[in-house]
Amino acid sequence: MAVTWTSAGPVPVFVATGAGGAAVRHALRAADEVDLVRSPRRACVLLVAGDVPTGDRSPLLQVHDQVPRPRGVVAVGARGMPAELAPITSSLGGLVATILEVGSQILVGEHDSDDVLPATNPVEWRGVGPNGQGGEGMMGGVPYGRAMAMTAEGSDGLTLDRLYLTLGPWLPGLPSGCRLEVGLQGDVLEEASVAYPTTGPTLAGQVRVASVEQLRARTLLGWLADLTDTAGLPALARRVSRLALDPTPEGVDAVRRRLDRRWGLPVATDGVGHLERDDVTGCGLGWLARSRGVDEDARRDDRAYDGLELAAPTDRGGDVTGRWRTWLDEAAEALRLAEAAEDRTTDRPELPWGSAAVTVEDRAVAHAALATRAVSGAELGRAVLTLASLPSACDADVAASRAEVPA
Amino acid sequence: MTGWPVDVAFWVLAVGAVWFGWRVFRTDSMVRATFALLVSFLDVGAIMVLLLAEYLGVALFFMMAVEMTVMAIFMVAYMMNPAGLNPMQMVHQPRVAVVAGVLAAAGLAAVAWFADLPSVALVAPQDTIRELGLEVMGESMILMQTAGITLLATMIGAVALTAAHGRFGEATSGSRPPRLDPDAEPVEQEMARPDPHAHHGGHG
Amino acid sequence: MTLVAVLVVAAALIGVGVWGVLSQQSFVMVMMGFELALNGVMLAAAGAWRFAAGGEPKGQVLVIVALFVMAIEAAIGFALVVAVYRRRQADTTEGIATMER
Amino acid sequence: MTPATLHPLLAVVVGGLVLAGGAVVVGALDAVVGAAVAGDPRPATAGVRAWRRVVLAWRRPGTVTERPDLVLWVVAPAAYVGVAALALAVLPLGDGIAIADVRTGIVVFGAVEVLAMVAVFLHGWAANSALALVGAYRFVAESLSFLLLSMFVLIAAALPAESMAFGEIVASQQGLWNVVRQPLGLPLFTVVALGTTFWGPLNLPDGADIATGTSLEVGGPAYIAWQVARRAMLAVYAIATSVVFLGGHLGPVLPGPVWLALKSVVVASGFVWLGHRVGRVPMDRFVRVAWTVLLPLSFLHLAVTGAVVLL
Repeated sequence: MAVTWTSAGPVPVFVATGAGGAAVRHALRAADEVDLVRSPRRACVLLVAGDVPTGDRSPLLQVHDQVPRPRGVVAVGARGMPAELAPITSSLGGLVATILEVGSQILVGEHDSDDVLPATNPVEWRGVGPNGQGGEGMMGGVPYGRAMAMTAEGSDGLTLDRLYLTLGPWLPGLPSGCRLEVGLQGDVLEEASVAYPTTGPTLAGQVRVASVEQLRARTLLGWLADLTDTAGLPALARRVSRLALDPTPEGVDAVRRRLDRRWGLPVATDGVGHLERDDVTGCGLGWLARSRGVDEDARRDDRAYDGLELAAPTDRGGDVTGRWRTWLDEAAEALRLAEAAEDRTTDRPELPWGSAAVTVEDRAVAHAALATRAVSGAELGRAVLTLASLPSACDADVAASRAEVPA
Repeated sequence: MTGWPVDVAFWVLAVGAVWFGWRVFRTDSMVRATFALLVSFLDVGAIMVLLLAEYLGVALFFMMAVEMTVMAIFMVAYMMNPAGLNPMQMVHQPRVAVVAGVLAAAGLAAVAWFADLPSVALVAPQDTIRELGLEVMGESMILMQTAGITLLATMIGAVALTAAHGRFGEATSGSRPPRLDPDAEPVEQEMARPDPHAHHGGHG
Repeated sequence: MTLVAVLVVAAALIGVGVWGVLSQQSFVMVMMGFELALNGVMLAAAGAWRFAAGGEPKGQVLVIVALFVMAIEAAIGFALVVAVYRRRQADTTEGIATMER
Repeated sequence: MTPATLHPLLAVVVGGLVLAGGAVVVGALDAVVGAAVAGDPRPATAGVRAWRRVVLAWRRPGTVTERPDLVLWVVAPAAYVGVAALALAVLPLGDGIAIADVRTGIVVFGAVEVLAMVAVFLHGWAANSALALVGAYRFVAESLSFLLLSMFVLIAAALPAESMAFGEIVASQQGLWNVVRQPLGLPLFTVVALGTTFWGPLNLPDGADIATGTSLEVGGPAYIAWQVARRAMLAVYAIATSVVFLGGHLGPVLPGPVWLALKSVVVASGFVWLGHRVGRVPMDRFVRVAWTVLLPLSFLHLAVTGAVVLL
């Protein structure tokens, strides 16, 4: 009985998406047999997809130990997995079947993954100070990894507790690999600092225009799916994820009709995370500049695009709504271009996340600077939504396109 | 309402009210303290329902639940150690306080016990709420209006007290931060003034 | 359930409240003591209304007045806490002899 | 209609059945409507999947954080269900059928909303976790902003009935339902319903942006309990909306409880549909709109209703 029940799922999965693992997230979100959960506490399986940067391995181990036992670890296309974890590896095609199998074994207690971090505190709950709390005087500091609040001047003129936290790199809702360091007073970010991964996928050499444009549509729709989910619309996010895996012009129109209505997604995103035109120009993030009507587009000078009639960018306003409207515009246009491009090729493509001429490091620095500006002083929810509207190349499904590119 | 179930309920609620009232001052967690006080209020509200002052009892429920939640937030905001994870003593003159408390309770209870209290049974138990409404909207109208004005004055006073800027400049101008040692003189320097324009870059 | 029983319970609540007010250092905890005492006052008033006044509506109005007092005490109390905290970064009663700066 | 009260034992059975059944119906509606909105390939099986999700999560272990306030953590979902049951008790479920149709019905209902705020705050506080506490703060701010709306809307409904009892409020709609007579009431009460159950656009304390906030550290049976409690509360609000605005058990031919059930399912479907179509309102925007737009609207609503009753 138990096995028949469990073997059909849905299995709760916490997805830790590294660079280039976005397609896995969308495939699982669209699948009936799997539930994407936003807290490792409710997961059964920890799924690692994409590349795990060196600095993100130790947080990944913490996430692993937060999944209640018995638990399982599955990896898809993951490079740089911490040596402590022994994942079951799977291909994207057989992933759902693997998860169902692991999930049912876990539920009958036949599969488990041991704790990898020491279960005991290195020191018991005592430290510096008259009451053993560590930090300064009565409060503050990070004794033994536990953040303690310390009073600090707030924007309302009261000197109340400020708690220093790092959100990410595995927090669902933040772009892949993105870290948000905050000094929180209540739910206001009195201090904020955003960091994006300085490594990431890129396309090099001669590539087909149609591939690049397909990649653009998939990437932008994938970003929209994640944003929709974070904005509290999980059902619509499933629809958008399904579309991101297999984009069609009709699908883009259908999604636009459902999301872009007065009482739809704009309720969550209007007026959130405003960016000025100066902020977004010259950062190497072409789509972001175009969302403010700045024509920063390598395709303009690319002879491969001659005669394809690129539309002029429209200023969609600097808030999150403007950004996802730009994604929908560009995804629709990309599908048209992919259709019209036939077998043209280019060696200096305008990638979905920005010009290939800008290095990953430079883009990460500029990206982090403007994201930090956009979230400083904001309410936490607005900050997270703002970052969800500023994803990076790591949230793109490059692996799939690379396969299509002729050598 | 009469009969033994009412008596049992009364005593359970009465013991609960006093016990939770006592727990307020005996717990390290400020949130537990606040909500212990709330439970004490809920018990008294339920006793009022037993006393057939239903409206008052239920009104006490929601009024106190709001007030105690706000109080809990204040506790978390202003106390150094709101969860009580590092137990600390925040009391003074404990003996005097205990003696005063016991004397107050004993004195009042003695009055209740020995005084010759009048006994007039409830005239119209089914009309207690209607009568209250007519009273409030009739003879006691002037009282309610006075209370309304007083509450308005309270609101204005509260805003004036809490405002960061007043007619005479910053609320904190000239104030000196305290030393951790309670007996020491305050530090002879002005507190850093909050910059109201700092950290507002990203507001949408 | 008699008038004496209700009044004894009310007296106990007032006693605990007085103890709290006198012994606590934290401003908000002192307010809690006041509220607990007022809780006893309201209970006594409700008991007297029920058993000694024959349900005279003015007895219920007395309880409402106690509720008003509590609301005003809370509002002004919280405002004072904010004002004191703004100036001293502490919410204890120690060392507050004056509201001057 | 006289205020009616069921036998205590029967009341417990009826109350439990309505709460549990309501939670199941809301859960199924949520899954099916969600599948339809998502365009899932097999929307018909969504209800079954939702049920299986509950069973599987129930078999997972509970979780515990470092130094949580365990007592309050356990009390919170229990208190939330408890106040939902209290709200259900004062609602008439048929002509002369109510668990306790007390004279102070709308005041009890107001108390329920406030105590629900306490329960959600405790749920976030007790976990000893930063984002859970942010969720708790959020709910207090959100709740304080919509609580007054609820009181004004319910008082307006009580005016034509000349009673605070829900039974009389239903009886007063014999000729004309309140949804027509008091057009602002239903939309305002919908805000209260979605707020108290932190559903859809008003799911601020358990929002996806703070990794499900007060529920962040909760897993296994405790999480199921919390979600069932929310759904039971939404079911109670659907019943309350039917009672206050759609004439409750009034209706021809069919027996009263059936009418009430039908109306409540329609209302619950509406709530659930809104949850899947409207994005989550930013915290500060909701507070601003609640105090500057909705609260004056509810004043107006009450004043107009009062004037109409007097005329």
